[in-house]
Amino acid sequence: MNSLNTYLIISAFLFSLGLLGVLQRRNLIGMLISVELMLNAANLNFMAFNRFLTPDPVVGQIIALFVMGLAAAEAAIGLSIILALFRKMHSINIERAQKLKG
Amino acid sequence: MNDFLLFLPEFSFIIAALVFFVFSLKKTSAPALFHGWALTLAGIGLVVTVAASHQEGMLFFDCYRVDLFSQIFKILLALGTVWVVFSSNELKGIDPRQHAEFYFLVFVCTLAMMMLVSAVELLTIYVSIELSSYSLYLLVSMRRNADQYVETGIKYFMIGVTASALMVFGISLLFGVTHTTYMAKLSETLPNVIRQPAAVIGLLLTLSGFFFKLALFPFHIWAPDVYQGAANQVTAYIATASKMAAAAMIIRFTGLSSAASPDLVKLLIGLSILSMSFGNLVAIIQKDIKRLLAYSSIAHAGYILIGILSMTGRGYASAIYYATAYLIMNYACFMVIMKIAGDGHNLQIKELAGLHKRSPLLALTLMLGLFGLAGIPPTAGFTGKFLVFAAALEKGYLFLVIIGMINATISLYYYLVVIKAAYLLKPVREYAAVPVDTWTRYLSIALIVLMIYLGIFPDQFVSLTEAAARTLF
Amino acid sequence: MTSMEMAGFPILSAILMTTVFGLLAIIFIPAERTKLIKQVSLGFATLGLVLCIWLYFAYDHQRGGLQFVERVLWVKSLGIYWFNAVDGINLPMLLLTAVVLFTGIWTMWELENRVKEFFALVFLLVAGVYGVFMSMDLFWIFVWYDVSLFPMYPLIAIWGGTRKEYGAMKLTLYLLAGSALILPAILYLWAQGGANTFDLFELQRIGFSAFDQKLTFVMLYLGFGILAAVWPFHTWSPVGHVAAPTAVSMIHAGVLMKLGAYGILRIAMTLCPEGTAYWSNLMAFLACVGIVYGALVGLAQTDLKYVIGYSSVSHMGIVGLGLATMTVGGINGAVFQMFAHGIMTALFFSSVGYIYDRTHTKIIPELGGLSKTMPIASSFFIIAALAGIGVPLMASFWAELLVFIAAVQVFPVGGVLALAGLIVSALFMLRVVQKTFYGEKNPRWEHIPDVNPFMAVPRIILVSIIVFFGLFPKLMLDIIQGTVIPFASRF
Amino acid sequence: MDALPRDPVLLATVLGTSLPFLSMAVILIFTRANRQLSSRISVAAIGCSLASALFLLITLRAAPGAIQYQTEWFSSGNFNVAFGYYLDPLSLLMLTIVAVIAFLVQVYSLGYMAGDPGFSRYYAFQSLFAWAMMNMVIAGSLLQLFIFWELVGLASYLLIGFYYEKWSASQAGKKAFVMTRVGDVGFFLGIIILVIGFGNLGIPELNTAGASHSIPQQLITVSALLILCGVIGKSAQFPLLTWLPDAMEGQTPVSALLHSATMVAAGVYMFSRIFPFFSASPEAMTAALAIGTVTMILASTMAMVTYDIKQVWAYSTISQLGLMVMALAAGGYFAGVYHLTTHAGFKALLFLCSGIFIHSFHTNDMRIIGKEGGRRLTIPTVCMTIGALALAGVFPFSGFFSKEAILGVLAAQPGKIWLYAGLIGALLTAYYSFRLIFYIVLPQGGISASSDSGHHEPSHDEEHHGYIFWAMAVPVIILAGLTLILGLFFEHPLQGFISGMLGHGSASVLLVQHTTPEAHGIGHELLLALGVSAGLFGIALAWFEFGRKDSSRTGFLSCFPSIWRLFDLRWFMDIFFRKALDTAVYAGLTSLFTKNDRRIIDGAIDGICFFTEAGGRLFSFLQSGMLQYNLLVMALGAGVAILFFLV
Repeated sequence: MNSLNTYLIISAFLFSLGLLGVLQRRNLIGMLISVELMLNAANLNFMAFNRFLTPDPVVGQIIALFVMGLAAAEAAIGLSIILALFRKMHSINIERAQKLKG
Repeated sequence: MNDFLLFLPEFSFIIAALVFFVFSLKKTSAPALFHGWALTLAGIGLVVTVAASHQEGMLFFDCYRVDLFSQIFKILLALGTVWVVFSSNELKGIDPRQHAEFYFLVFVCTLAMMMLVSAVELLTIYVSIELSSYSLYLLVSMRRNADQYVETGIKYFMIGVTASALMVFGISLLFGVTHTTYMAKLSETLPNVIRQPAAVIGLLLTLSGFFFKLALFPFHIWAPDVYQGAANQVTAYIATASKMAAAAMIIRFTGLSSAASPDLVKLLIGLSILSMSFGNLVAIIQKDIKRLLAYSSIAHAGYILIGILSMTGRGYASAIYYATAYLIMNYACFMVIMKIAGDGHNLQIKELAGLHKRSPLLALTLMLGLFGLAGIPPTAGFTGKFLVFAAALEKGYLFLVIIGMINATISLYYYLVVIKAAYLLKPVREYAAVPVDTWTRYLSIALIVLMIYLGIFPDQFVSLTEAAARTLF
Repeated sequence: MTSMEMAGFPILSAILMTTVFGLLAIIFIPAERTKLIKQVSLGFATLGLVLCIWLYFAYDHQRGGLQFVERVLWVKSLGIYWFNAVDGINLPMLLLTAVVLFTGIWTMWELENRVKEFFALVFLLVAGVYGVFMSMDLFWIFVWYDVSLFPMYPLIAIWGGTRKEYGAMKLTLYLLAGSALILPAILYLWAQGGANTFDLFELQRIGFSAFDQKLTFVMLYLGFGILAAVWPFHTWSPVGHVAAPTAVSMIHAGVLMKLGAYGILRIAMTLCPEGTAYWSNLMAFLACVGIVYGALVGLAQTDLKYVIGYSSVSHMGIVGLGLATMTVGGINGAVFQMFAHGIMTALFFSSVGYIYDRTHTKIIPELGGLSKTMPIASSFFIIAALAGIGVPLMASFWAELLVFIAAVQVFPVGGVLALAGLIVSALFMLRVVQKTFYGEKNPRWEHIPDVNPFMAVPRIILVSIIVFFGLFPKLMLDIIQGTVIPFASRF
Repeated sequence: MDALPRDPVLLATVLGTSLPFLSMAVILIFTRANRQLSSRISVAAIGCSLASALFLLITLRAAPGAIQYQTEWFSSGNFNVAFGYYLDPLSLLMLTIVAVIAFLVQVYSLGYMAGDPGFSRYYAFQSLFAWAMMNMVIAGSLLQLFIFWELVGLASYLLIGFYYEKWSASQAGKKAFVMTRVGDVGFFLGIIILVIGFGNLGIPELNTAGASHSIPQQLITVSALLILCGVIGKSAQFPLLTWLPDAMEGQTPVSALLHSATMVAAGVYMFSRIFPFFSASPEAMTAALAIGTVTMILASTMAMVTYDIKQVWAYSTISQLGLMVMALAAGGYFAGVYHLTTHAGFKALLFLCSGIFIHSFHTNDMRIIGKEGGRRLTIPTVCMTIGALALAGVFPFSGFFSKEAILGVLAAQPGKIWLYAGLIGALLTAYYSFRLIFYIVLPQGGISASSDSGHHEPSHDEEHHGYIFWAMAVPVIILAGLTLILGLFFEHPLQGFISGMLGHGSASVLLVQHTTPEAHGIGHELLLALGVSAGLFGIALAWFEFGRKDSSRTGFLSCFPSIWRLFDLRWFMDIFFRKALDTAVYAGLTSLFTKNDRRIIDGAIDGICFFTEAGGRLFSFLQSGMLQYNLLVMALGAGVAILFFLV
């Protein structure tokens, strides 16, 4: 029960969930959250690999921390852009925004 | 102290970024002043980078490698930044109150990319990519009073973060398979484990993050919208500087993992063919020049990849040469566009009508730039294509080269359409003559000379690139 | 070979530079001083002509082979050389180029619209042509080849006539599509040859496997063949010629089309003798079809320039046929035909250009009876037509004679078929002459003046060249075969 | 060339044969404006040529053998082209004929063409012709002969289409050029085959080789047959004979010079030039014999129905040429050449006479000329009668002797059919020529009253004494005189002269005795009687139908309208050719290829472009505006790549 594969499966599950969400959700916030899911899947991977495989115990954790930090920044930027969009479109439904094509 | 010298170029841009951070704090808007400052700082940055061009060494626990290769690309990045900053003297596309932020973000992004071309460790790469991407997200969404392009920012953001999520997941798998994040070690261990699915998936997802930066099919989808939707200067920046970084990164990555399986080569061949064909075909039907150039940039990503995928010293050298030529020619086109669309609107092809009367010099620059992109001698673009194809044929990829040439012919069509507009079409309404200040005149002459000189006398530069490519192994 | 070889004064580079400096000079002249621009252009063209004539006399055909060699290492890592030389094959071509440029510029003396750009582009184009003809390095040959092609687009699209934009786009894309086959072939040969030299003759010394030769030969043949208007890749030629302005038609049909045939001869046949032998039947077949087909289609045309365009297709077929025979006689004839046809077509287009500038039509039914109003102008066309029919004592007759002798020997059926084409070509040339110049005087053209002496000069030069080499073919053939005999001995 | 001054013969040859070219160049470039000067230059040049020709004839009459000059023109590989002169009795004789007639015609033209706007151009072309023709005659090699042969054709094209503003004229010129071109291509091919197979085009070499059978037989046959095509085209033999009557669009002197006396005879000349070579191939000879016969009969029938003077003489020229070809093909070398000589004289005479009529009556219709008092012009009337008698082969005119010689040769042939054909030909010839004579001399109901006080009269009077008239009359008289003496006094000298060439010339001697009339089956007297009676019977028939006081003046053919029509339409040959050309070439290949060019070949190109753009539109759907689709594309791309690796 406490083997590497469990974690990998979970993380893969998370990742696919996130990807699915990004592809399927029309709500920008929802998409943002799904992306966070994917990042966290990566984090889980790092931690798991770190715990089970590598001799040096730090690298994975550091990376995970970095990813978290960047994810936070990402969320902030994302939200600000979404906000700007909302001001113009009065909606955060991405289906409303498909002018550019071809 | 020596380490500090190694880091000097980046440091100069950190300074520049800080300066504009300070400017951005107080709410005064003085575009001319900012432009002056920005130009000076960027110029200093360029000088410093050139001065540091022959530095060599490792930094930050060997995460950060300074060698001829990285320095060449840093020079190119600085050059692109200087040019873009130079062309931002009338930054109509962006609210005057945000000019400080604009320059701030440009410098931060340049800094990030400079780190990117030197990074030889996955986490460093990841961080640098994210840093540059974030500033680009903001730059793109900065465009003012352009309601039809409002969706650009969010699209770029969403696609970008998804791509980076894929990449980081891939990195995690690579880490899991190879137990390391240093590319040097990675390249040693990867060939042994390349048969494991995890390794494959990891490698490909990581690459897809890079390809996203290079706008290679099928990770190109942000490019057309962003090129069209962003302010002209921002587009110019993305099209020139950020392309350089992406190319450098991919060259470095494949250069290290050159021992990878032939399947990888097959994949890259496929991608480059798709990229060239898709970009050129779709560009045919475009009306908006920036969007057209976006598609052409997708195609050119394919050409650069041809040089890379031959995975020989000559191949990487040709890719570097090609990237340089592309930077120059592409900037030449964008400079003309920014000049003509002084008020920062999006230029349609038909608006070029009668340009040869309104400003012969700009028309000539545009024509040479476009011919260069099309790969017509004696411009640098041709020599670049020639070198790239030569490298590919050295490995015997005849079919790939033929497809590349056919694509070049197709691309000539839409470039000719633009040139036709500039030289033949009678303007529907009388446009005013384009005001060309002295510096722009000098710059365009310099660009013309540069394009032709590099095309006719490539010898020194080619040997330089080859020296740079040698440092990769 | 050493990396550096300079036999005295680099006359060839000088010839090339006349065009480059001409281009620069024109760029620095203000656009409104059209008169000066024309004089300067004519001056530089004359300089080039003088140098080429000097070259013609200075070339020692007893010794044959490459002379006036200039060879400098250009790009170390790839083995690209700045390598110019003349031999019996490209000397006539250089002479032809100089003559056609000179007469072409003179013919365009009355141009008024965007003069500066026009002459600048013409010089750019001719720089490319000179370059291809004199360079012996694959890289440079290709560079100059493209340089000579892309100015056609603005030249036709800006100053052209009927459907100019369509014609310009079609011509440019079509011809550059040809180079999409040439460049890979060149690079392939380079790579197979050890990837360290683009020097034509070093590659020839290295030699290639039969497979490589077959592969690259067909690529090069098709690539260059498009420019040589090999059937069925000829359709750009009538359309382009119809659209192009006079001087451009002259240079294009007179010289540029020769680039294709020259490329086949110089690169494909030099580097791939086995490939040539393998594909020669195809070459001969396409050439024969082209000869007959061009003449027959020309029979149905109503536009003077279309007619000439198709006659060019037919005549270039003769060149192709000569090359396909791979015999001394055939190749002699082919090279001589390139020269003769170049001059002849230049004469054709210059006379048509004169008529078109005056009457603003080149539709044959609208013309007619021109001999009454402009006897001299029409006599030039008629002379060209007679040369085109292959009337003896005109340069092209000898060329055709040599080619047909070789062809009947090597490809009896095709040769006889092509000979039958001569009847058709006579029919359609005379038909055009009759419908255009004979018949009742046409009141519409009453007022039109005949060629004035000044504008007649270039035409007279062309006519006298045709007749001169018709009377004394030896003066050209000795030079040609001095090179062709060793060349053909390799097949 | 340094031999020039020391060798008078070479000097004369070069001068005589190149002066006309110079005169042409001078006229075209400098003196087009000045008509008198141009004509003087041209006449002077041809005069010199005549002088030199006579000089050569006299100096070389007793020369032991042929004299040959040659210098290398150029060489390509192992194929050497020589430029040279070959002076032997035959070429000298022909040279003289050409020079004489060309000179007379140019003098004649001084009057005939007086006041024509294109006067200078006319003389330039005349000189061009004279130059080309004389060079062709003395050409040393078959290739050189072909070159000038083509140039002669060019001159004929230019002269026929002289009044180019007249559509029919330019049409006729084009027709002449193209139809002869058809033959010439065959000739050309023959030459090429000789080059390939034999490698040498020198005329003496060919003749020796032919006589000594040192070339493979089938090569001789093939090349001979192909070269025969050239003869057919140039000498208007069946089936390429319809261009000659049309060529009458040219001025009468031109018809006299080119299209009766010299140019059309070039074919026959070439035949006799390489006679030994030809005779080495029986097949070729038989073919030639048949063609000649058919031509002769067909042409004479056509001549029986036309009312246009020049047409009549044109047809008769064709038939006489056919006769010569028959003679040569039957091995009658001397007979053929002899008839060529005499025919040149009297046919030129006939044309020039009719020229005078046409010039004064401005019509070609013999009936009108007769009505308007053609016979008042005594000199031409008399001379034309002389010419007609010669043509009909009546003693003692030149035609009689040559015809007899030919009949003799024909009689020597195995089958008698050829002889009978010849006799019929003679009969018809006499008939149609005197039909014409009677139409003019004895017009129906005398000369119409209108013309007595008609506007022509005064003009005739002043023309009778005018420079113009005499310019035209003198050559006619001279030719008439020639016609009288040429047969009476010159048969045997000529025979010795010409056959002599065959004797110590290259070819076999056995050909010589063929050429003497004694060498055939039936006795000479009987043949003589036959020939003369045929001629006389034809004249009598003509008299009975057109000469008698109360004759119908219609001719028996008018009783068979269908046959009349057949003859009148040249046995439908023209119609056939026209149809063939229209259907096979214009409607057939040309339109087919043109469609193919536009639709298929060019269409394919445009199609490619179209599909490329369509491909662009198609792919652009990948770039939909919907964010998720874009993301999906990206994700799928990555997925596919991964699958590519894993699978």
